[in-house]
Order: sequence, then structure tokens, then C-alpha cells
Amino acid sequence: MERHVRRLLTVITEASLERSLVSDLKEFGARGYTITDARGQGHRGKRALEWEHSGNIRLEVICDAALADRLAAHLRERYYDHYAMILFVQDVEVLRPEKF
Amino acid sequence: MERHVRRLLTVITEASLERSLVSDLKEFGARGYTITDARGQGHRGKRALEWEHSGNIRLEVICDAALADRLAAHLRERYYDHYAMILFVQDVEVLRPEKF
Amino acid sequence: MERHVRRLLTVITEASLERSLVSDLKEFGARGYTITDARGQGHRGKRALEWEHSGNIRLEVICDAALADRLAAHLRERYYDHYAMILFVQDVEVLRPEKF
Amino acid sequence: MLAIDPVVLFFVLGVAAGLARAELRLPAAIYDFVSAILLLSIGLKGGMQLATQPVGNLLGDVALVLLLGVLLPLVAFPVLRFAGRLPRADAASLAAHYGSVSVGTFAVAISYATRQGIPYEEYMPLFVVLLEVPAILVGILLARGVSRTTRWGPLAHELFLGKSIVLLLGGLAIGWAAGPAGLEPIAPLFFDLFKGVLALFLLEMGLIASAQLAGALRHGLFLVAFGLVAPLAFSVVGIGFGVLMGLSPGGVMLLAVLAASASYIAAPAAMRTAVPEANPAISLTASLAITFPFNILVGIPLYHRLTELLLNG
Amino acid sequence: MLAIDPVVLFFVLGVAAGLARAELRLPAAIYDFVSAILLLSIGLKGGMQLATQPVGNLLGDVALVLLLGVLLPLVAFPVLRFAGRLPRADAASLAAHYGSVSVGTFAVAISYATRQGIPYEEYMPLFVVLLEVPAILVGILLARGVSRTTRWGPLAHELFLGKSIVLLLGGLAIGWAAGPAGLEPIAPLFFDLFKGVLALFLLEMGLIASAQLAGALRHGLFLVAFGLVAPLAFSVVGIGFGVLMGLSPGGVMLLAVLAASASYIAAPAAMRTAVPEANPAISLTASLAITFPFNILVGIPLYHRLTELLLNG
Amino acid sequence: MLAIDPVVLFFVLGVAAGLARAELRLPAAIYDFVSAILLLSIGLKGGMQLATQPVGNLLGDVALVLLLGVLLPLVAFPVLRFAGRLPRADAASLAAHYGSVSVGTFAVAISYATRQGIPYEEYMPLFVVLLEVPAILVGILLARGVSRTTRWGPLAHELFLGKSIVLLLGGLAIGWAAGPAGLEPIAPLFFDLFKGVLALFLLEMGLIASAQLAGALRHGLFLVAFGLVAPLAFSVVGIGFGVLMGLSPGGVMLLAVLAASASYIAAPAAMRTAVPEANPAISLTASLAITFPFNILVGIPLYHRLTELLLNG
Ligand SMILES: Nc1ncnc2c1ncn2[C@@H]1O[C@H](COP(=O)(O)O)[C@@H](O)[C@H]1O
Ligand SMILES: Nc1ncnc2c1ncn2[C@@H]1O[C@H](COP(=O)(O)O)[C@@H](O)[C@H]1O
Ligand SMILES: Nc1ncnc2c1ncn2[C@@H]1O[C@H](COP(=O)(O)O)[C@@H](O)[C@H]1O
Ligand code: NA
Ligand code: NA
Ligand code: NA
Repeated sequence: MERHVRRLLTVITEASLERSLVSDLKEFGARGYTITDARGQGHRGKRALEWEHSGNIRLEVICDAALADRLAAHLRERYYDHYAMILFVQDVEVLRPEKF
Repeated sequence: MERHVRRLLTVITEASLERSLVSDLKEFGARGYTITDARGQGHRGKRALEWEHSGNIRLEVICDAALADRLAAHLRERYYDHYAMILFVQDVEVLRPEKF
Repeated sequence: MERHVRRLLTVITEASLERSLVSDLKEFGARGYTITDARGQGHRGKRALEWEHSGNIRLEVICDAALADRLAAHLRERYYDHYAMILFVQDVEVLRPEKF
Repeated sequence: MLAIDPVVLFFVLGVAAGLARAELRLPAAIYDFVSAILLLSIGLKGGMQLATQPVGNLLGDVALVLLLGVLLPLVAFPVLRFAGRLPRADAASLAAHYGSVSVGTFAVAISYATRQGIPYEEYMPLFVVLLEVPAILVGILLARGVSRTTRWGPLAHELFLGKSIVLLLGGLAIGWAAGPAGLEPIAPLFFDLFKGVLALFLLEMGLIASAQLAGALRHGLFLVAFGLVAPLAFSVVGIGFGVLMGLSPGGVMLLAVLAASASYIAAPAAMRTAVPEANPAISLTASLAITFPFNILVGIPLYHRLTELLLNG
Repeated sequence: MLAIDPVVLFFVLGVAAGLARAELRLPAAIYDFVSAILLLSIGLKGGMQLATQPVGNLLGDVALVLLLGVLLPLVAFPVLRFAGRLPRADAASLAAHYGSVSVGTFAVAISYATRQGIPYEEYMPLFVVLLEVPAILVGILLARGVSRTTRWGPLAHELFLGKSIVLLLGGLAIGWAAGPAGLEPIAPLFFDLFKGVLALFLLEMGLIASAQLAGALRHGLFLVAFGLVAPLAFSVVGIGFGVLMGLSPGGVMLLAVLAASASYIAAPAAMRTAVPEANPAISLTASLAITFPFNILVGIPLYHRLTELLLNG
Repeated sequence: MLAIDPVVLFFVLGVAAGLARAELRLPAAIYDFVSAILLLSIGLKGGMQLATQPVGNLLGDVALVLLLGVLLPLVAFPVLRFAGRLPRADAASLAAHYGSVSVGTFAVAISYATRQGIPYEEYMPLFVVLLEVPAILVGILLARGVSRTTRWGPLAHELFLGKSIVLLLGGLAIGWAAGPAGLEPIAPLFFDLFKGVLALFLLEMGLIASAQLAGALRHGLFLVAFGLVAPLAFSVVGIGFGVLMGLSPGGVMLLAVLAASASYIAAPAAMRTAVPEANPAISLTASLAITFPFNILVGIPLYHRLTELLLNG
């Protein structure tokens, strides 16, 4: 089975940014994304999942290296200053490269 | 501390497949799995977590390379045509290789 | 954009350990963590999310290699004998190394 | 008196909020909670009355209702396949959805009957259970024939152990065993709150349906037309069966509603397992975004009129 | 009779459990459920009475209430900016929070009024809706002027399609359309359970507020002082407007409570979108951990007295 | 009248659905919601009556109940260790579970008493709180002696700040402070819905217990036997203490039920923290899959009879 390497970009950030991030993803041409609800702590304090938008989301996007770079740069510029957010990138192997 | 490399297979797919996937895993001899609820979007449209089986699951299996290959091939053959599903594989380091 | 490599330590374990793990993390000097609720199966049987502490958590910590090693060793020593727990480690690229 | 049942206004609110993309989410856990209470309530109410019923009298009705469940998808399939030119799997899946029933629609019809003071056979919830499965089985056979590759095990599981069957049947059994006096201590939750809980359920269904509405037109005008015409046609078949069974006018109307309603829980789950090549979005859009709103907004009063007309005409 | 309303004791229990870090979590889904029921209940109750009201009479009141919503943040801002030496964004954000309203506080005030047998204009929930948005708009303008870079689209969305507005307005509309007789079947859930549901809501709010309490002092004494003094001052303004509008004493008291209350749902969400550079912890701590407890424990009876004093004095 | 309490039928439904692996999941959030309401209801009811009670009269009872909580695990431990040949940690953990109590079982017993018209001391919920902790402490000491390595801090936290203690005690305190008149506005939720909510809780417990049942036999016949005999033996001890305390027959019966019941919430959590080497599956299987069903299906009426026999004999 042939494998193809793509990039997995994971973003952990405030739940209230979901709508905004999803529209960013579309604008940049990502072909899909996956979100799970999360809680956690970082430089901007503790974020629990107790009510309204008090929790985090954990957003994953698989895409090619170029798009991953562009997305990461955009997120850094647009959100890092004012929102709780971290992101990290990894290589992953996928079966159907045309999907990502 | 000695490290051992294993494969982490991540599958994101329709929640209604959970039972079926878990029984596949057992059949193929996986020693464990972890599932989180997720939502997302891909080629087969948006999948939210609003009711019944409208959401996704995110399934992780750590195993050796051979099993990861066999599982990936099986999933592709059995589910890709008719279900919303992506999968990707990574290397991970574990402490107790005998567990996986 | 410059990338920096850090370690991503993922721990999957019993939900009842959350408080204890979080205080371990602080003690060891981790700068943050992220938790999602999970279910799964391993050597210690099935863990669902049905009531009280019957489920798992999936804890992620991004940190430098030395801290990841120390944390992994600590978790192994303190919890492995009596609790359902697995952990694995990966390399990830981050944008702002000073955060982790 | 306001023409429309106020609980239906909650559905309208949900649809409006959904279409406006309002920040209104009711988590899946609440959906599960509210729908479980509704299913149990309906079951309990039916079971309570079943106890007073000589079983012999019901056997004929049971057979007729099962026949109705088999007939409806057999009528729908050729229309969908040939008039609608749908692929075999999709036509079969839609036929299964429309032959089966929607408990939510039934709940609104009960609310309507109570509001209008229309009496009906209180054991009707039994028919809901009976109507849920046969059409789905027929749909599967239509899609794949008596294929050897069909895995009937998981399928039977899906069919007979789905949430709605278990809670309706469970409620029926408990209601039957406990009787009206036995149920009194739990009446405040299951009976007094019924309409309020139904209102919350409809609010949630409105939000869910609105998310499907966007897709409705994408699947073509034929689907929209089918989603509006099929319930009308089926309601007449339902009225016919109701008359054959000798039901009261209220009972006839409720059977018409059941025939007219389309499944959006049991059928999607079962067809996904048994006929995965059918596009689930087509059936769900039709039943949830077209037929469900049509039935609760327009259909129920219409079937009421129709029943009156046909019974007295 | 116990001086304190028992529902408030649930808040105290929640705070105590939270501070003791007890193993007591009510999942977010429950919060969503309970708060949705409260919002709908309040809306329905208000709407039911609105039907009996000649609209013309209300227009003046509507204008005055909107004015109140604009005025309050304009008063708060300079105090915060100059006396409190807060950065512009934070001062504007706090002003928006305190100019807007808390439906939870309003619910406790209604419970208080019922308990004390104080009559009031039943359409007051309309004022809750009217007071929610204007102060937030003013706060945004205070923070950024009429900047070109403000994305008003998403913002309008956040403002007018937030959960509380949609459910309150939806409830008002349904209540208005259905009237008292129409709502009867859903009264057991939305009216009879109101205080019990409010108790659960306050238990949850206690847990949530206690988590914020830790941060309260970290932000300095000025913030604590503001969180206690602002509601007092604003309640007097509210009383003034109530008198101007010719409300009954009960209505005046409720308007005082609304003026004194600070938003912890709509305002945080909107300010996060429109003024991200404002530190959200400051506003939330003040409104949730200082002002909310103060209002429901001490403020409401106090504003009641104050109203009596000023009306009879 | 049906011999069995209808609420218990919901438990049977849950077990049946679980064993059949039906598609019936009630999310954890619903479990949390329903159990919180039950705990508060029980606490409020008890507290309401506590107000009418001279405290002095209760002190002796309190001491005896605490003694009962210490005694039961001390009786169970040697049996488990020597007759059952269980490892020390497991024997101690089981002893803790069976010495402590199950609020769910108590709720069913209250429902039973109401149904049968049996009066009892309404402040019994106080005893539930008192019985929860001592046995767990004894169990920990049995497992590890007065070891220096035990971290008592987190443990005390687990013990005294668990969900059930906090909500029961909180309810007791609020009920005591508010009194019957004060609680009236929240009675529709906490008192009128009690049995309906209990039915939902038991449905959920049935699903949960059924998942444990599979493991019951795997742990050997001794465990099953212990899970059936221990409650019987303990119920007699409970009756003895009830008589010593001079309780009414209804009160004696409820104390017997408490003694016979085994903890499946507080004890598992505490033992996991304090005695991690004990296999949690053993204790949970016994208490949840064997003793809980036995008690609510057979035990409660049995202890009722036993009480009558021993009191009149
Ligand atoms: N070192 C870390 N490891 C894992 N997750 C982190 C880490 N730092 C921050 N996070 C997550 O990212 C969110 C935002 O981080 P921050 O902007 O630092 O507050 C936190 O709420 C955590 O969920
Ligand atoms: N590029 C992607 N990155 C991350 N998740 C994806 C991506 N594409 C699809 N997914 C996830 O996989 C699910 C199934 O994908 P699909 O089969 O393309 O509809 C979606 O609902 C998403 O949750
Ligand atoms: N091979 C595996 N792959 C993925 N997750 C696993 C695996 N083994 C165990 N787990 C997860 O780790 C938890 C604890 O594992 P264990 O200690 O083996 O019972 C399980 O409940 C699973 O959620
Ligand atoms: Na039908
Ligand atoms: Na205000
Ligand atoms: Na006991």
C-alpha cells in the first residue's frame, strides 16, 4: 500500500473562535477539518468546559506542507496576540493524497 | 529509559461505525484502542454532534507496523466507498512495547 | 517561518486521575496541558464514559525532551502498576518555543 | 383559540434560529434526554390502556398494521425508481424511510388530538412500534434482494434494538404491568410535563431540520415534491386501513398521521448498516427537512379534515 | 419566613462547594438545558402579558429603556478609564458588561417579587431583551471609535443572535401568540418548575462564580470596589427611569435590578469578537464573581428598600 | 396493586436493554443531572424535618449510626480475607463498599415506603450522610494500617467532598433553613418529580449494572454469594441498631436497607485513591451488579418483612 506524507496541523484554542477558524480554513482552501472539545491550561490561564464558551477546541487539519505553513502564519498573525492559542505541526502518512 | 517505536493509526469516521470498527479491531488482534467524539467536515459534508449518529468519532490504535498496515488496508476496502472516513498513520515512541 | 522541535507526550488514563496528574504536571514544571474525554479498551478492560469516573482522559503536554523524559518516568513509576494508563511520545514542530 | 398548537411554534422558533445561524445549540445529551422522556411517556400511556384491552380483539388490528407497513414502501419504491429515476439503493432507502414512522410526528398529533378534545384508541403507541420495522425490512429487500452477503445479525440488532423500539416497548410493558394507579407517582414527570418536553424536543428538531434544509433543493425538485405528496397519499391509505380496522375517528386520524410520517431515526440507522451505498443525505433531507415540517405544520390538521370528510362523506 | 429566598441558598451551596473544590461538576450540557428553560420561561411569561397590552402605550417605555442602555456604559466608562486607570479597551469592555444585563439576576428578582407578593408589569422581560444590546454597542464604539476595521457582520450576528436574545424573544413571541390559555399545557414545565430550575441554575452559577473568585483580588481592589458600587449607583438610575416610565413599584424595583446587573453571557461573547485586546478575565471576574453574588445576596432586597424609600420619600 | 414498585421496572428495562446490547445510551451528563436532583431531593426532604427535631434527641442516634458504619466493615473484612481468601487490599476494599451505603437503594426504599404508606423518621437522610464515610475510613485502615505513606489530604478531600455528601448535606442544610413553607416553590421539581426522576435514574443504573454483570461470574462464585448474603446479614444488624435507637418500624426498615446496601460511588472513588492496589472491578461488580439489583428487586420487601417479624416476634 503506497503511503503519502502530508502535514497534520493541530490548533488548540478558545471555543468561541470555532466559527471564525472554520471560515478561515475554507478561505485558505483546506479540504476538511476535525474538531474535538477540550479543556486545558496555558499562559492565559485555565480553560474548563463548564459553561458557554469557557472551554477549548482542538482542531486538526491535514493538508500539504505549503498550506500548513500558510495557515500557521495566518493564525499566528491574526489570533496569537489576543487569544489563548497554541499550534503544532507533524508529518503523517495518508492513503489517499488527493483528499487532503 | 528505553523507547520503542510503534505505529499510531488514527481513524476519523461516522459515529455509527463504532461498534463495527471495534469488532474489526478485535478480529485483527489489536490490543487496545481509544475513542473521542469529534465533529468535522470533509468530502462527504459536515458532520456535527447534534443528535443520534450525526457526529464523528476519532479512533486511535497503537500497534506494530504490520498490524497498522493490515488494519488500514481493511478499513480502506471495507468502508471507504460508502462512509465518511479518513485515516492517517504516525510513528510514536512507547515505554512498554509488550502492551501494543 | 522558523520551526522548533518539541516533544508531545500523550497520556491516556482513568478520568479519576485528572486532578492528580495536573498537580504532577505543575510540580514538574510543565507550562501547559490539554485534556479531552475519551473511552477505550486496553489490558485493564473496557472504559466507557457512562457515569462517574468510568471513562478515560486523553492528556497532552508539549514540552522539551528532558521534561518529557522525566514526566514519562514519573508516570510509569507512580501509576503504571495500579492504573489503566498508556503513554506515547512524538516530535512536533511549534512556532513559539518559549511557550513550552 | 390560536389555530396552531403552541408546541409547534417551538419548532418554528428552532427552524428560524437555525436558518439565522443563531448561537443556539442544544447539546446532543439534551436531545437524548428529551427524546427518551417522550418515548417512555408515549409508551407508558399506551401500555396503561392496553391492560384494559382483550388481547383477542387486537390481533386482527396488529396484522393489518403490519400489512400497512409492508405495503407503503412497496408503493413508494416504483414511483421513486421510475418516476424519480433514483438509483435502486436510494429509491429503496427512501421507500423504507417513508414506510416507517416518526414518533416525533406522532407526539405532535397526540398533542393536537388532546388540544382539540378528540378521543382515540389509547393503545395506538403499539401501532407505532409495529409500523417502525416492516418497511425497513422491505426497503432492504428492495435494495439487495435476498442477498447472501447481507449480514442479518447486526441488522436485526439495529432494527429491533434501536432506541425508539426499546423505549416505546419498555414503556408499553411497564405501563401495562403497572396500570393507571401504579403509574400515578411517576405521572408528574411522564404525563404532566409531556407537552413541555415535546416543546423542547420540537425546538431541537427545528434546529436540526434547519441544518438539513440547505441540502433540500440541492437534491432536486423531485425530492421536494415527493416529500410533500407522499405523506398526502399515504395518509389516505392510512385512513383506509383505519376504517378497515374499525377505529374511532380519532384513531383513524392518528393512523393517517403515522402512515404519512417518515422515519428519521430508525430507518437512517438501519439503512446505513444494510444498504451503505444509499446516499444517507437524500433520505434524511426528505424526511427531516421536508416531510416532518410539512406534517406538523400543515399535515396533521389536514389529515384531520380528510378523515372527517372521508368518514362522513 | 426565612429572610433569604431559598433558591439563593443553592447559589451559596454552589459557591461553597466550588471553593472547597468539591467533586461536584454539572456538565455544560446541563447548564445549557437549565438556562434554556429559564430563558424560555421568562420569555413566555412576558409574552403572555404582552398580548393584553396596547402597543402604543409601550413605545415610550421602549425608547426610555433603550436610552437607559446607552446611558449606563457612558457613565461607567470615564470612571473606569480615569479613576480606575484601566486601558481603554478594558474600560470599554467593563462598561459594556455593566450597561448590559444579567438574565440570571432578573430571574432571582422575579422569584423575590413572587415570594414577597410584589406585583409588577408582567411584560418586563421585554425590557431585558431591550437592555441587552445597546450597552454592548456603546462599549464597542468606546473601544474603537467608528473604526473601519471593525467587522460588523460577525458582530451583529453575535449581538442579535446570541442564545439569550433568541430564547427570550422566541419565548415572548410564542407567549404573545398563544396567550395564557394556549400556554396552559406547557405550564407544568415552564411555569411550575420555574423556581426549581432556577435553584439548579444558581447551584451551577455558584460553582462557576467560585472558579472566578480566585482571580477577583488579583485584579486589584479597584475592580472589587467597582463591582460593588456600580450596581448600587446604577440601581438608582434604574429607579429614576422606572419612575419616569410610570411603572408600578414592583416594576421600578425590577428595572433597578436590571440596571444594577452586569452581563456575563452576551457581553463577554460580543466583546471577545469586537474588542479582542480587552482582557476577558477582568470583565468576567467583576460581573460574575463580584456583582452577580452581590446582587442576588444583598442587592435585590436592597434595591427593593431603596425603591420604597425613593417612591415614598 | 402490582407487587413490585413500577420504578423498579425501569431498572429491569435498563438491565434487559443493556444485556441485549440495545442502542440505548443515556449520556453521562444525564446521569449527572438525574442523580444530582435525586440527592438534593432526598437532602431537602430530610432537612425540612430536621428543623422540627430537638437536636439533643438526635445525638445518641448519630453516635449509634456512626458505630454501625464502623462495625459493618470490621465484620465483613475477616470473612472476605479468610473465607474468601481475597488479597488484603481487595478484602478491605469490599469491606469498605459494603459498610458504606448506596443512596440509590435508599431512594428506592423511600419510594417503597411511600407506596406502602409506611411512615418513617423523615430525617433519615441524615443517617445516609453519616453512614457514607466511616466504613471507607475503616477499609483504608484495614488495607494499609496507619501507614505513613497514606496521603490523607487528597483522601479527606475525596471522602468529605464527594458529590453525594455535598449534595445531600447541602440539601439537608437548605431544607433545614427554609422549612416546609420555604421549600414550597421548589417542591414541583424536587418533590413532585421525585419518583419520575428516580425511574430515569434506575433505567440508567440498569444499563450501567448490566455492563458489570458480565464480569460478575468471572470473579468467582464466592463473590456472587457474598453479594447476596452480606446484605441479608447486614440488614439484621441494621434492624438491631434501629431497635436500639428506638426508631419507628418504618425507620428500622430503612436503617436495615442502608446497612444492607453497598456503595458504588463514594467508596470506589475513595478506594481508588487510597488503596490503588485493590482491583476496582471486584468491588464494583459485587456492589453494582449483584447487591444493588438484589436489594431493589428482592431485598427491600424482604427487609420489610424481616423488620415486621423481628419487631413483633
Ligand atoms: N505546553 C502545552 N501542552 C499542551 N497544551 C497546551 C500547552 N500550553 C497550552 N496548551 C493548550 O493551549 C491552550 C491555550 O494556551 P495559552 O495560549 O498558552 O493559554 C491552553 O488552554 C491549553 O489547552
Ligand atoms: N483534511 C482533513 N483534515 C482533518 N480532518 C478531515 C479532513 N478531511 C476529512 N476529515 C475528517 O474526516 C471526516 C470524514 O471525511 P470525509 O470522508 O472526507 O467526509 C470528516 O467529517 C472530518 O472530520
Ligand atoms: N493499543 C492501544 N491503542 C490505543 N489506545 C490504547 C491501547 N491500549 C490501551 N489504550 C488506551 O489506554 C487505556 C488504558 O490502557 P490499559 O492500561 O491497557 O487498560 C485504555 O482504556 C485505552 O483507552
Ligand atoms: Na410512514
Ligand atoms: Na446593567
Ligand atoms: Na452498607
